[in-house]
Amino acid sequence: MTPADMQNIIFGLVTGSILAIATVGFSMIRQTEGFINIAHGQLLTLGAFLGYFFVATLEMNVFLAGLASMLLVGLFGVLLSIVVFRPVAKSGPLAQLFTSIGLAYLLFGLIRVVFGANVTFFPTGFGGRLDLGPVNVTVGEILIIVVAATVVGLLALFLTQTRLGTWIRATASNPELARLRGIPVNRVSYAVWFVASALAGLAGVMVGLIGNVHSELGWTQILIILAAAVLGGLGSIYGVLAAGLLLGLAMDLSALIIPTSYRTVVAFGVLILGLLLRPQGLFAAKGRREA
Amino acid sequence: MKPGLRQMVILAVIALVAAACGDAGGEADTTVGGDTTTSAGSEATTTAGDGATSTAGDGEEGPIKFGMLIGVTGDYAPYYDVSKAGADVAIAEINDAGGVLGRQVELVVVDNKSTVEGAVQGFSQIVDVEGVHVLGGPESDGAIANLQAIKDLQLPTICPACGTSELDEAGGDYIWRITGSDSDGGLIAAQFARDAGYTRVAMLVQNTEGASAPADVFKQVFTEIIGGEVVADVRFDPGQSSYQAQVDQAFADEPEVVYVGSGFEAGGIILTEWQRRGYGGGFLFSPDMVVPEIAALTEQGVEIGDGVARAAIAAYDTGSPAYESYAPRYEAITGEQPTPGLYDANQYDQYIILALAITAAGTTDGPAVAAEITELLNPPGTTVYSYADGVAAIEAGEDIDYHGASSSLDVNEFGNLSSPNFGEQNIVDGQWSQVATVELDPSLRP
Amino acid sequence: MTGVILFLVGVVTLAGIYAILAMILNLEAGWAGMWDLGLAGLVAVGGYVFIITTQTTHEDVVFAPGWPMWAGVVAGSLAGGIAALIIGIPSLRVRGEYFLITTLAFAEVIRQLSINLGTITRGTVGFNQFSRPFESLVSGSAYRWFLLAMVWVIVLLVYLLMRRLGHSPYGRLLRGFRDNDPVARSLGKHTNRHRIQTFVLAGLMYGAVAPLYVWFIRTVTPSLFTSEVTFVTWTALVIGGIASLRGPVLGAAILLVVTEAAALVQGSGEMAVVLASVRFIVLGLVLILVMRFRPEGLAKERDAFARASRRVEA
Amino acid sequence: MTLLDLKGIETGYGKIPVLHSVDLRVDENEMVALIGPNGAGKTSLAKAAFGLLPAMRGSISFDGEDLTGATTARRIHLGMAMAPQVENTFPELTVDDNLLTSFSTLAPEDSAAAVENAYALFPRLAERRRQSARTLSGGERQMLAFACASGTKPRFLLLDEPTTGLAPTIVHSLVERIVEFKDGGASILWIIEENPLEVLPYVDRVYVLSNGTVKAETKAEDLLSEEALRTLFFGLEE
Repeated sequence: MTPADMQNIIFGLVTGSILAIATVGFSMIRQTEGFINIAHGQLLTLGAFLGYFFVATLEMNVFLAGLASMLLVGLFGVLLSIVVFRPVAKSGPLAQLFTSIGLAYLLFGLIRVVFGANVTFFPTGFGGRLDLGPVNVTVGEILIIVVAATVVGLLALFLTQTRLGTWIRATASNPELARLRGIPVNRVSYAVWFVASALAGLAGVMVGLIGNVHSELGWTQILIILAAAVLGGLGSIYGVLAAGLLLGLAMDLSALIIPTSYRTVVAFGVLILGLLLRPQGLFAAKGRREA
Repeated sequence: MKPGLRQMVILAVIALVAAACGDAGGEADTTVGGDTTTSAGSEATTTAGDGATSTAGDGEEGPIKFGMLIGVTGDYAPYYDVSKAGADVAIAEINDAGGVLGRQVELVVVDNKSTVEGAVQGFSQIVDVEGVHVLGGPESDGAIANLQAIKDLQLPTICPACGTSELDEAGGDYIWRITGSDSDGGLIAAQFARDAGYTRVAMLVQNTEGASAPADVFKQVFTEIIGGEVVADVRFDPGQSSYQAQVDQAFADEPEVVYVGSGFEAGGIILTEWQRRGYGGGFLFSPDMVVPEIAALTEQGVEIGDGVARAAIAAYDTGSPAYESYAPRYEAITGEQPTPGLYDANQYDQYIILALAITAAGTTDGPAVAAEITELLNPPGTTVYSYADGVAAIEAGEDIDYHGASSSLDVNEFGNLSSPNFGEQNIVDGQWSQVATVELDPSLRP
Repeated sequence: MTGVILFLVGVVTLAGIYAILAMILNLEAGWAGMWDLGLAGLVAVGGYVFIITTQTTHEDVVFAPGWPMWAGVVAGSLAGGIAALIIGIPSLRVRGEYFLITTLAFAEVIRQLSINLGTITRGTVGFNQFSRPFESLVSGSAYRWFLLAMVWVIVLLVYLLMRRLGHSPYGRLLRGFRDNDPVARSLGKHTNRHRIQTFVLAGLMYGAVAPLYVWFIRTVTPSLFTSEVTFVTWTALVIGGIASLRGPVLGAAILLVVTEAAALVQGSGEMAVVLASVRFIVLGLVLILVMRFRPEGLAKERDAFARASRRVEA
Repeated sequence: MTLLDLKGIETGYGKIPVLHSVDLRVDENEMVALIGPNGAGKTSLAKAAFGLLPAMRGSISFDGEDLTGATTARRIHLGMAMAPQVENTFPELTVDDNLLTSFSTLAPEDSAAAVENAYALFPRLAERRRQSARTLSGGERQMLAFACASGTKPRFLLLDEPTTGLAPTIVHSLVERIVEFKDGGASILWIIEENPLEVLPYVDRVYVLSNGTVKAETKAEDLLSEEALRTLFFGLEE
């Protein structure tokens, strides 16, 4: 393995960590609520802008800003689920999907009215560069990976060790049976929307930190989130984590063999290949449930 | 089902009937325009001119409408505010000097959404609904999308900021470009590299037309004519959250300098990554990077100031009286200095040119106005630096040669600047500033 | 006033083009139940193949055979069909949301290829100087009326075709698959083969109508074929009434006229950013409200096929 | 006394009804069987009873309370429970978590006791308590489904064909457990597709469903002749 390979693995880990965080929430909604939420990308944008606002205007510490942004976007997600999505739940996944597309447009417009259409950069340093033999990594990148890993760890604990978390997994695993067994589906739904939206907010802050903050973020990110979600097996949370990382690595490692202008083609190429080999998703253990 | 079918048939019939009527109307328009352009009477020509540009047909009463078809939203949105400010300065100047042909001038802004589809619909809106007499403002893709329609409608159009190589030989009859082309931008960057003695250059180029066209010229000139080596040519798609692998690839073979051809959205990310990793070295920037957002990065610790990053952009002619009079008025609106990378002075110049052309033609008739533009930009003639001076000279029966705030604005047969001014830009104290003017070396032309 | 009418001619022409796209989408999505989010890719294939095969002179492309226009349309159509076949074989193994996402991915790949294969597609520059059909016969501003008529005649033809298809045994079969795949399969119908057939048919049609879009826009660049085309078509279909007959046309007409005519409401320059954002807000709100209060859309499938289903039951 | 009462039920998927005007009742401490050929609408009837499919027409009541538009949660709260035929477990969850989750309506200490009860009833499940439900055999899955549905001591239990594809010995022991449960005072609606001879002896009344309507309602004894059964399970129309 050459130094360039290893360096690109680090890049891929960073890309993949953010992607995994962004996709897990999307996937949870897909599984427990039963539809594809295109507006997830806009929640990410909102997170990025809120994080930027906290850091740049209120001069908050970046960790605090990230937390505050998660909290606000999470609550906003719950609100959206009640006001926008619950009323169309009975109309089926197509109606829900298009409600989410409508919501994406609506949020996109609102974000532009409130925050403007300009591109901005977080006014915060990213720590120094650390040389580890042939490769190097910056403190900020380590933090992103560490934060992503911690959040995933906490999420796993929440899902396996708490009653609410078990209910969420049960609902994701078999939504109809969850209703039959008297699981409080509303509470599960609120929890899922909060967690998923908060994760979108966190991913938004991370994207903003490593890249930039602008209103188009949501549209560009949702495509790649969809790819990761399908690759992981829609709704399989651990599969999605793996898929996010894999996709990040594939995109950055592909730079070594083919021109980087094909980076997005690589992402979708991996997706298509994955579906050809395992139509139910690369990491999904059970058979897919049809929409 | 039957009612549905009936509705469709009715719609289709209406469409066909309308088409037939439109056909007749269209012919009438063309005839009127063609017949009366030679007529001397100003009253008649004004009316006819409206017909020829198939406008809403307002008479000689009311304001003359100057169109601005521009990206208010979308990718070009960040340029909008300053562009509008530049245009406002011109419109105010024109109206303060008594308007054009005794009529006030009104600026009509229509959003092209920074997309091709938006440009086509916006063009129809600004021409058909608003009935503008002349047009300015479009960016490269918007101008290209409507190129054919502009010629069909004989609508005098000035492109203040289109770099596209598609316009290198397409204009001169109804469309003019008053900024340096992308091709020249690539050329001047190569000249920079030569003068600095660079032999090993890497390239980081965004996969969009405005970025890749000059980059290709740069690469061709630098390798074939100057004899340098491009050690890495990394192309990327915009809109990604990070470009770590791409930046790493560009710097892998330790180039002396990296040419960055990119919009500032991706460019900003690239520079922050460069800073984090401490790759070192220097940059040559494409003109799109010469915007305040990039300069402001130095305040966030990205060390590209003081000549680390150099760019050559079409310079403003800061010594020109036109510039000296324009700059304070622009500053009064925006609180900022005119900025060459933002093309605000070009936006200003275009409307002064169009107003002078209408004055010289004595009509708003498209072909007549268009016929004046090349003449009033080029010598011979009395050199004028403002709208009022130009009007005075025209009324005195003189030929004029307008020198603008952006440059002397001499154009060639294709409506392109024949000798665009370039200035070397460095970031000093968090702002782009011009450190030298550069003359393009013609021997480098491929 | 005549100016507004001329502007509306453009809007109604565009609405017609989207009406055609929405009718084709209705065939594959509304009746056959294949949620295709990649139609922009198929339109791109048709448009590019048309423009490339009809080009005569472009020193910077390797292939400019200069075929006559009708041959270009046929080639574009065939290319659309072939692309659909290539896309369909892997992605029709999966259904529902997976199909939706793979088609979206394919469309993005096609767009990326159109950017990166510069020697064939002229990259991001694209094509902008080409002639349009009968341009020598129909002059200047009248051409817009001609294009309008042409588009809406094709809307009518496609509508008649769809009406025939919808009421044919084939159409009933498709809707049957959509509603109850296992049952259809148990009846011995090869659902997958029919799906691929339908998707290829849709591809052929997307490819064939792509030149209309090209003639209207008068330029071909990769940025024309983003997923916004797909989303607008879907929104039109959903608002109009998915799986109905008139819905796609109704939806496209209303959506395009409302959103484009909203451009006529122009405030001051300072307000322009806000106003332009309001367009997205309105679009989003309309979609949300239609989904909430009339999820079947304005025209309903039940109404369109009421007689047909009664006949089946009898 | 009538516990569950369905009157004139019409239900279906999307716009297509699969049940037409079905009347069905289950009395207190009664075991009722529902039989009929594949695709007759038995599972749809079960889903309608629990509000998983909407009742387009007709009414549903339980213990005298009208439940026609009530949520599934309300029905569970009143003491209704069901073990579906397929997808009857949470495959990603362990056996333990399946049981715990199923007893979420109970207080925490009661649910722990209910889990131990279930293991006492089905020792094989206790051996597999840490395994995910996906890894269970078909018989173990049916045991788990029944244990989950019956563990909260519901007054009414709907079993959607719990014996499909199971080995005869397992069928036998499962039927025994179910009968014991009924003898404890509960009512059962049992959807039968296979093994009728194992089940019918315990059944009080039988509904025969075909093409979405109730074709007959009889005493179980009348059906126990072989000829009647053959007619029933190989199609009614021929």
